[in-house]
Amino acid sequence: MEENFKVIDNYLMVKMPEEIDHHQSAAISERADMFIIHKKVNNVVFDFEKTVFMDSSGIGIIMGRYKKVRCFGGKVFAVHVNGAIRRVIYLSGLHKVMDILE
Amino acid sequence: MEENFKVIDNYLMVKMPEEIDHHQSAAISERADMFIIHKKVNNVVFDFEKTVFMDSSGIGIIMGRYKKVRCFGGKVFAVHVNGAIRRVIYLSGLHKVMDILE
Amino acid sequence: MDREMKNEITLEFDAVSVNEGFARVAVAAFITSVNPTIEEISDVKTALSEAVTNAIIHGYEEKEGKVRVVCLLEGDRLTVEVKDKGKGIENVERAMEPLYTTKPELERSGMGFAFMEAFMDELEVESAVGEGTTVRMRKKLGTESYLGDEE
Amino acid sequence: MDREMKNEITLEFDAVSVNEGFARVAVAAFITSVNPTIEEISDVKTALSEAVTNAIIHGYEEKEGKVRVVCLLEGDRLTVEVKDKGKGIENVERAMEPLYTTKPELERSGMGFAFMEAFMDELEVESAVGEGTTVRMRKKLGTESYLGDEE
Ligand SMILES: Nc1ncnc2c1ncn2[C@@H]1O[C@H](COP(=O)(O)OP(=O)(O)O)[C@@H](O)[C@H]1O
Ligand SMILES: Nc1ncnc2c1ncn2[C@@H]1O[C@H](COP(=O)(O)OP(=O)(O)O)[C@@H](O)[C@H]1O
Repeated sequence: MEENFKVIDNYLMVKMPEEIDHHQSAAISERADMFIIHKKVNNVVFDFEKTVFMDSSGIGIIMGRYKKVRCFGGKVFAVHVNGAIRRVIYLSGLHKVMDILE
Repeated sequence: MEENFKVIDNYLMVKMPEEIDHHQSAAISERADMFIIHKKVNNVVFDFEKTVFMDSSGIGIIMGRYKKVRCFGGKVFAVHVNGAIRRVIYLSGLHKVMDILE
Repeated sequence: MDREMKNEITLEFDAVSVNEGFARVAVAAFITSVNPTIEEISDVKTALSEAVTNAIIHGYEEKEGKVRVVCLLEGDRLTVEVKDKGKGIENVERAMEPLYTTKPELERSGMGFAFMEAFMDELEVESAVGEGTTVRMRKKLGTESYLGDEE
Repeated sequence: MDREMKNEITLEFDAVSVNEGFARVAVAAFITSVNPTIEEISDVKTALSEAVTNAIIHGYEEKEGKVRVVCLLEGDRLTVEVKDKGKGIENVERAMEPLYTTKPELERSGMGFAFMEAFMDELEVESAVGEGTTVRMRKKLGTESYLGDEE
């Protein structure tokens, strides 16, 4: 799991798994928070390149991190957002708090 | 299904499906027999290039065609035989009646 | 397959999160016989995942229990029923409101029922406190095949 | 996953051949949690396919009926039970002989039980005429992981 987290300057890059559901979501959130708190990163970039499935557990991961970083003026980004993931993001309204980079 | 059967000279080439089980086996056998009887082919070549799964229903297809063509001195061949298919063929003893071309 | 052919499967499994993925794959495999579009498969998987996750974390609150999924295909019409014998829901109407969740501490977004509604054609929820919850969803599959069909 | 964790799933489905593929995919998805080798997955799928096909063509003779598959993982030890309430087997010992088949007209090879024995570690068959048949198979999975394990 460690290799899916990387800090670049002030940004935490999170490589999201193939399937994002409740089974893995708590582990991803905890790991990300460790970096946010101990490495003092301000921004989080979620990379969906490998992801083929995401249910509302993914919304929880993203919203949770957003709430953590915005207190220090941080932001949340998404990259490599494909069809199925895009629908889930727009349906939930997440695109209003997150920058989606094409 | 039609595109999976092709006659070249005296040989019927049968492209086997991805999964060979009881669900499809009768249809494959019937179709092959139509060619054997009406186009008077003597030999049958089973091509396992696409095949990732075969249970004992596949043995039935091959043995059945073998019994039909051997009366006229015909033969049965297998090409593109990969790991899982090879095990099923050897375990059943089919390699004794069929030429496996590497 | 015969257009009006009926086919039914039942899955019953332990209420543990590792089985969420299993249930999605099983139901996706079941519906392939009617040639759904990739988007439809994704819709069904998402809705199912929401209902199964709810049974595990809300119904049984991650304690022991069995989740039952019944899938029925009547021609290209799919019905999926997800049932638990967990704690039940006091106020179903309120529970179905978007963003409503009783487990914010688990980072639940309250979007589960909203997703089931969005990704399926119909959604019904029956629940009784102390007895459990049944979610029933319906969807017509393979809608793209209309063009080439003679019906 | 905990090495000695238990996890059980049950599939119940209509005895029609289109469900043979569904059952294989579902059971393969269930066992992935213990990281089986590709060969082990293939072994389990083949053995399961034989047992499910037998229930459909011999047990129910392609008439209506339900097939039940119960899979239990205890750590990396898999038990698969395939049950039908069909016609049953008069002489189980003879039925299990390689090449013995009562349906040569369907091009059955009589290799079904032989394959189940070859691809799984253990095989038990219980049957009663007029009541049905239960096939129980066991296999230890992920045997390759021993090397890297500290047990
Ligand atoms: N199977 C269930 N058993 C008990 N309560 C449930 C069940 N499903 C949903 N609920 C209740 O309905 C609420 C809303 O559900 P949902 O829209 O899926 O959002 P979330 O799962 O994110 O909380 C849950 O927080 C829970 O209180
Ligand atoms: N579930 C079952 N119900 C009734 N009879 C069965 C069942 N499974 C197997 N048999 C009997 O045992 C015989 C041998 O089975 P098997 O070794 O699988 O070969 P095959 O399926 O090719 O006939 C079958 O031909 C059938 O008579």
